[in-house]
Amino acid sequence: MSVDSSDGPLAAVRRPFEGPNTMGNSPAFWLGLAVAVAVLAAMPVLFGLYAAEVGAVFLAYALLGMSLAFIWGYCGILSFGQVAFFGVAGYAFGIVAINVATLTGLTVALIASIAVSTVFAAALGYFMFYGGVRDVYVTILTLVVALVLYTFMGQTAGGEWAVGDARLGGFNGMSGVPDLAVGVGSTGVEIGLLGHYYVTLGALVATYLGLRALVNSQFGYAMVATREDEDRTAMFGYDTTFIKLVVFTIGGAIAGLGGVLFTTQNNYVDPSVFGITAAALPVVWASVGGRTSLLGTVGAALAIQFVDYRLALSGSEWALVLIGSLLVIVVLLMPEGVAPRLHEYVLEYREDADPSPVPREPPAATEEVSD
Amino acid sequence: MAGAGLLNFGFEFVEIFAFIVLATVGLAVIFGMMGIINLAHGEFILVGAYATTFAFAAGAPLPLAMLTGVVLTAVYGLVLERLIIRHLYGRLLDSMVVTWGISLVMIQLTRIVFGNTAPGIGIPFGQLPIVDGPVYYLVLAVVAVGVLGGLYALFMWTDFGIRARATMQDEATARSMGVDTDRMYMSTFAVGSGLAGLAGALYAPVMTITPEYGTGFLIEAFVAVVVGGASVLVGTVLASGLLGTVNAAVTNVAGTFMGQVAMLIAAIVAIRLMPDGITGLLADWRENRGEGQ
Amino acid sequence: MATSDPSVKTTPAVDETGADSSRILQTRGLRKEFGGLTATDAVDFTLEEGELRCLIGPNGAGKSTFLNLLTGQLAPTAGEIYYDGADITGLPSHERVGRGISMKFQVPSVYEGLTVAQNLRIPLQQVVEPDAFDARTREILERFDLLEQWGTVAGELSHGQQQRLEIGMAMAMEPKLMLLDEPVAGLSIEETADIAELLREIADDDGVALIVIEHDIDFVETIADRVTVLDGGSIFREGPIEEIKADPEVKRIYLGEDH
Amino acid sequence: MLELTDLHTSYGKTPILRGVDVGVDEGEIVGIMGKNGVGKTTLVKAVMGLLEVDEGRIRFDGADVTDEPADVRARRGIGYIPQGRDVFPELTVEENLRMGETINEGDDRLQYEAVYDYFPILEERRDQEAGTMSGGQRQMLAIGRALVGNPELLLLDEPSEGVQPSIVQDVTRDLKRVNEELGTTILFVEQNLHVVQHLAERCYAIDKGTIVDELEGDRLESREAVTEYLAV
Amino acid sequence: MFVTERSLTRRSVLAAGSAGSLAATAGCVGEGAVLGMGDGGTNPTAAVLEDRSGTFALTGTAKYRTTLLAIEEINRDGGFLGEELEVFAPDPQSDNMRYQDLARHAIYQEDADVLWAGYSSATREAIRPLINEHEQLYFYTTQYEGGVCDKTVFPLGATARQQLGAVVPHMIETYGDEIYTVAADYNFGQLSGDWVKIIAEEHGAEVVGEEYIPLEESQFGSTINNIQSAEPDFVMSMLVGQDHSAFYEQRLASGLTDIPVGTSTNMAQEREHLRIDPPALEDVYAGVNYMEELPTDRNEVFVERYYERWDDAEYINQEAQNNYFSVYLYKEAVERAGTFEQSAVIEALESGLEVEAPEGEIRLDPETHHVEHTMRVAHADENHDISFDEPRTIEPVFLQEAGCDLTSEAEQTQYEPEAFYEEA
Repeated sequence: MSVDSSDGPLAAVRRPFEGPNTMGNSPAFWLGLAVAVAVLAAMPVLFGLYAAEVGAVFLAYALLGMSLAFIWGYCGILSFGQVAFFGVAGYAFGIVAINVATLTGLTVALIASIAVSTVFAAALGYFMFYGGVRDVYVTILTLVVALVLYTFMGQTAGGEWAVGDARLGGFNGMSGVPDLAVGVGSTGVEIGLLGHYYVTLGALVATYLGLRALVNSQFGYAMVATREDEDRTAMFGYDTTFIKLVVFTIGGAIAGLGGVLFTTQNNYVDPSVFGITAAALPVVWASVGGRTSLLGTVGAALAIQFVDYRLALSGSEWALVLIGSLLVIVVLLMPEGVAPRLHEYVLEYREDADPSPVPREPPAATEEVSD
Repeated sequence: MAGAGLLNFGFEFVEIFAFIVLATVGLAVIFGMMGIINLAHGEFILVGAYATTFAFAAGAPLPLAMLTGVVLTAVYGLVLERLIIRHLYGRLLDSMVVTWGISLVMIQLTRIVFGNTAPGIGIPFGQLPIVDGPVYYLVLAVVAVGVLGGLYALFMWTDFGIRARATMQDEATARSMGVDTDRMYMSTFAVGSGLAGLAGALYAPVMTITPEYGTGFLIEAFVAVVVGGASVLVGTVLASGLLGTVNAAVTNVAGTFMGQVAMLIAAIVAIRLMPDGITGLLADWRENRGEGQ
Repeated sequence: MATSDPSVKTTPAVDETGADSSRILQTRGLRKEFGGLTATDAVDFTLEEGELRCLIGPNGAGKSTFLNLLTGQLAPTAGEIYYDGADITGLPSHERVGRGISMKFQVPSVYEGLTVAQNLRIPLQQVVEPDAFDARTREILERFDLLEQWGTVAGELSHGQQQRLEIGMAMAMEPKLMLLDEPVAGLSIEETADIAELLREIADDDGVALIVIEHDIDFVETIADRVTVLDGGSIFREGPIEEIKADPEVKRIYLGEDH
Repeated sequence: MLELTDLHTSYGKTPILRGVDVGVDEGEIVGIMGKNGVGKTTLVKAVMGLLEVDEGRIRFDGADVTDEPADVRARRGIGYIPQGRDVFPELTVEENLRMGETINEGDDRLQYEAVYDYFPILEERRDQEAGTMSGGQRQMLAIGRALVGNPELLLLDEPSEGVQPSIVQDVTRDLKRVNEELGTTILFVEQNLHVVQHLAERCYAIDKGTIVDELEGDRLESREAVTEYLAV
Repeated sequence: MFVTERSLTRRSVLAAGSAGSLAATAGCVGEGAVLGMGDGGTNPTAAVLEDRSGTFALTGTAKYRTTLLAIEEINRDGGFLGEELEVFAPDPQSDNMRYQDLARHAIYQEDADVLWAGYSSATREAIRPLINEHEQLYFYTTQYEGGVCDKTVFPLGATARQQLGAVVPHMIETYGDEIYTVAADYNFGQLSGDWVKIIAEEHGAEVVGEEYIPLEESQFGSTINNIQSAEPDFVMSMLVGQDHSAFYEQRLASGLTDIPVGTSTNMAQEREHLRIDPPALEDVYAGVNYMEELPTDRNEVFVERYYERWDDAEYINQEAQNNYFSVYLYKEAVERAGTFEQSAVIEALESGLEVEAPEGEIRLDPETHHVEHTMRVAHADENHDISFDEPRTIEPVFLQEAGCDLTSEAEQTQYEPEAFYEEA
């Protein structure tokens, strides 16, 4: 909103990232976010390479979750097949990278794989939205697309299913996917274990800030308006079908980015990324964390995967029971998710703390903390 | 040879059609009548299968064992509806998320309680001449048609059916006509659950029963419900017919795998061409013909 | 002018070019059928720039259908719509809006989940630069007496406030033609008077042409330049309010008098 | 028979009814007239139990029914005819009528065939889907459907809405006949002058969520007195 | 479920502590590198990643249990080099992503000296990049398609060549030379199908029909029709998993039991002959290196000890036996090496070790890291009673022919038959 000089020069920097479409627009919030990022950045230093390796996988999941929160929470499109873009990008990277494992080749692979997932999302989005597919039918259609990929990739074991040197590998998956690298010719960097963690963290933070800026931009308002009431928004001169297509495509690109980072971390990708369990995970994160909160979904993705991981380490057979119950309880008690609920508490607390509130007075930007 | 080939195709179609119909009806009733997408549908089927197989192992004759499966699943559905599902009416997407959670819990609890396998039931009735398939498949097909007929009778001819349809069309008015709509939802959900249990019971002899048994039904069921659209019976029949034909035809020519892929792709195309399902298309068509208001 | 004798059923002479510059809106032979039912039939309608026209008629006379045809939410079965000198019959809704047609729905349909300021931002960013958002928002909210509610979630506003917000949102598009469907339904007497004054202002000061569907004849009397009576999907009468009120036929079909 | 005291309801935070007091005696035909959006439909829905009441009580046949759900009130003998075209569109005419049986499972219910006596057109169309009939026919169906339960009190929400004037007259006549022959008490809300003047024995005027007047006899017959409260 | 007292001790306390504090950050602080994650040093650790839930729990549970049994036995009898081997044994839930996480944890946090992990080839391939990167000693014990030639991996299960090499010739000899292959539609099944063709060719027989079935398919109507119209002398079944076991019930119901079935996958792994009512598996012949029913004294002792330790156990499958003997193989190697240091242990394993397994004498082939198994053909009669023919030793010849020699060259490849046999 308006540049309010009271926060000094930092306010101008913050400005593009703030607005009523995101929770957390106060200095306190940004400070908290900076601390959280710093803590994440310190993980490998504190806990060694292990934390970097495991953490990078979780962060790649978080990107996947964020892509869904973006399209579902901000534009009302629930894609149950977000993993399709995640997996397709992973496979695409593998195919290009295995064939040309040079610095240039790997750079091309990175770009190509994200391009493939983007184009795939755009094509699917065009197919759906311009065909009048809406609501729950979008959800099921995207799920079916993921399942088709699952079924199809599962039987590509034979040698005839190869692109150049890259074997698709059927259920055994595609192994030998090289690490990430960026460069041209002989100049560039190969990104090692530790580097990969920071690249993933950087990608996550950059995507988050990028999406924040986007949802607080004019386009962001158009998205939110489309989510709230598509017909009405068309009456204000917006081409809502196109808006949905763009949002869906961006979501596919982000999921694809997550998929590349995931695949290069594991040096491996297999059809289970398209399976129904994998497909449900982003929906779970967004539901629990709060789909209208990008950070809430990221937090939920990290927390749920971490708890799940700890439960698996403990060898407990109750892990899935716990996760499932958690999901049921959260959705029943907090339909909007954890982060928006916390946000409300924070607002209430602040109002209580300030006995003479001038409630949300124009036009000074609302000060609130959350996430 | 052509005759035998045609016969084989026919038999295969019957088999797949029956499977899709039985896998779908329970889900279709719950989705079509109540607007709940039940991702735990497969696990309702699982309840039916486990109840059947354990009742059978305990010495009950097969028909009685199957009946046990149906009844227990209906009761189970009733309990779940009261505890959880009733909070989700009008929250379509939430209902998907919550029922997926339920499905996770049920699969794992089944595993913890019953282990990874359950006792098997042999396929009854022996084999058919000429096409050499089990007679039981024809029985399944007959039951599938019977279920459709029964549902038709239930919803079209009985007071319960009229009230259920009225509730679905206009809850407030139905309530003002003295219908206890809460109870309608409850019993409709129980009927849907019972039908899921029936699928589980009927396929208990054919498919190996494991905690993941239900997932084997899920995809066909979903795809058929969505392709079929909101009208439960017509939608189920048409979608099962369409998908069954595609699957059987392609399987016959290019193998099981291609059959499955072809069916899923047919579903994608169908949803794209008919965003409100087959019955949505029918309704439009009828309206265009000037029968609508 | 459309007609000189308002007591006679009018079929305005159709301009051959279809584009008289003083006419903001003109329809020719507009018809809409649903299934077998004709909701709007052969409507020839003209509206001058800056005119405030009220549309009255019994329930089912085709008023809402007519409005929906104008906004593009419905496609006509036959006939043309000219707006500001151009044929817009085939244009999709959002493009008509872009040309300056703005609509307020019958049921207040603000974005209930968004704040008042956010609500306004959605139309505003279609027409003004980001720098001007705050100033324009403040201006509109002041005019519609909603400044206090700047940060209030629209779903929490009173009925009357929602109506005002919605008219404000329509005005934010800087329209040349505004269509309103029952803007005072359910409002208190004071609120109704406020809206009446606002609409007059919009017509007189902003030069926006308005078409208002309204049942409340008192309200119609306060605001309308002219009145069009629809019945059975066609234009039944057109003229100044006094003449319409005095017309025995209008009394018969609309006042529900004995016959 | 029916007594509403100080009834308040709201939509979200917006008050709709702001203290309504209405009484109806057995066998009476009472109208409530008012313009669009003054709370008429809300009032009927509140009596039927389809809306929550913020404040005030509803008594029917001596019992306080304020907190009872609609289906229980229906079985107590309140019949409801929703606004305009609210029949079950995908049920046939006969199925719609049979829905009436659920209201009243006792012996005193009407056989749905008896309704055909009042509305012969319905018999002709018994197997047609209700959604495909004209507004007037649907209005008759809605009335017939409520009659099957043989209610003590019939609530009507704007029976004239979306109906041709000639049909409005028919409906008015039929309702009077029902009242006379079956002894059904009738409470209706309306903004149509004809219905108000020809059907009601007594009429309340409602505006801005409160009862502002009560008309009977001469005043009810006077056009001026009545139009004061109506939209036109 | 905490698996043993031993594994319960330290780790479960840690796990409980950190799972309690759900916050992601708080959880990690318990066991960091800088913050003194004190796992290195003390006792040697084995990581046992076997499924106790999910699709592969049916076989994984027994694999897990026999591994524990062997380790406990050795620990009791003086240990590995005099030390007790600790066990890290979470449940990977048949989920490949989870396997990757857990393998990482085993390597980094548990400093695992040796790893047993996974049932399916897909699982093995999912963790092999990690194994290779960290040069982790890894025992993969499932019977599999064969061809893995990898310096730190020891695929000890019988290969398709070994299992099919036992059963296919036997079937051709007994029933005739027309074969119909039905196999699971994924890597293992497709390669096994290739092997059937190769072995058939070697024995002058012919594959008259082939069909690959998606893993989740449980309807075999069209397959059975096709078999019936092809009229083969016998069927070779490489069906896998519980959905596929419905094939046998449908085989019975369709009257296909008059055509015998040879298999490399059924009975010995998922005990179809016990799970499915007779006579659905009548005249099914399995090429196996082990089945619980094996009537040898050595095996009977093993079976008895197993059920004593796990009184609710259901069956010892072939792979579970492989896990069991491989623990003893590991002990031998550690003792020969005199250290737990992995490269030294691998070197010791490559010195031509032999151990007494329940199936009989087995020898580890140094060049290929595979095992010379004692193979048998197991036959199920109409009551599903099992009988065995004469045992024979089959070497892992394929990799030898392919030129895999890990003692001289540290490869990380998987060879496939199609590169070497034109029949494939």
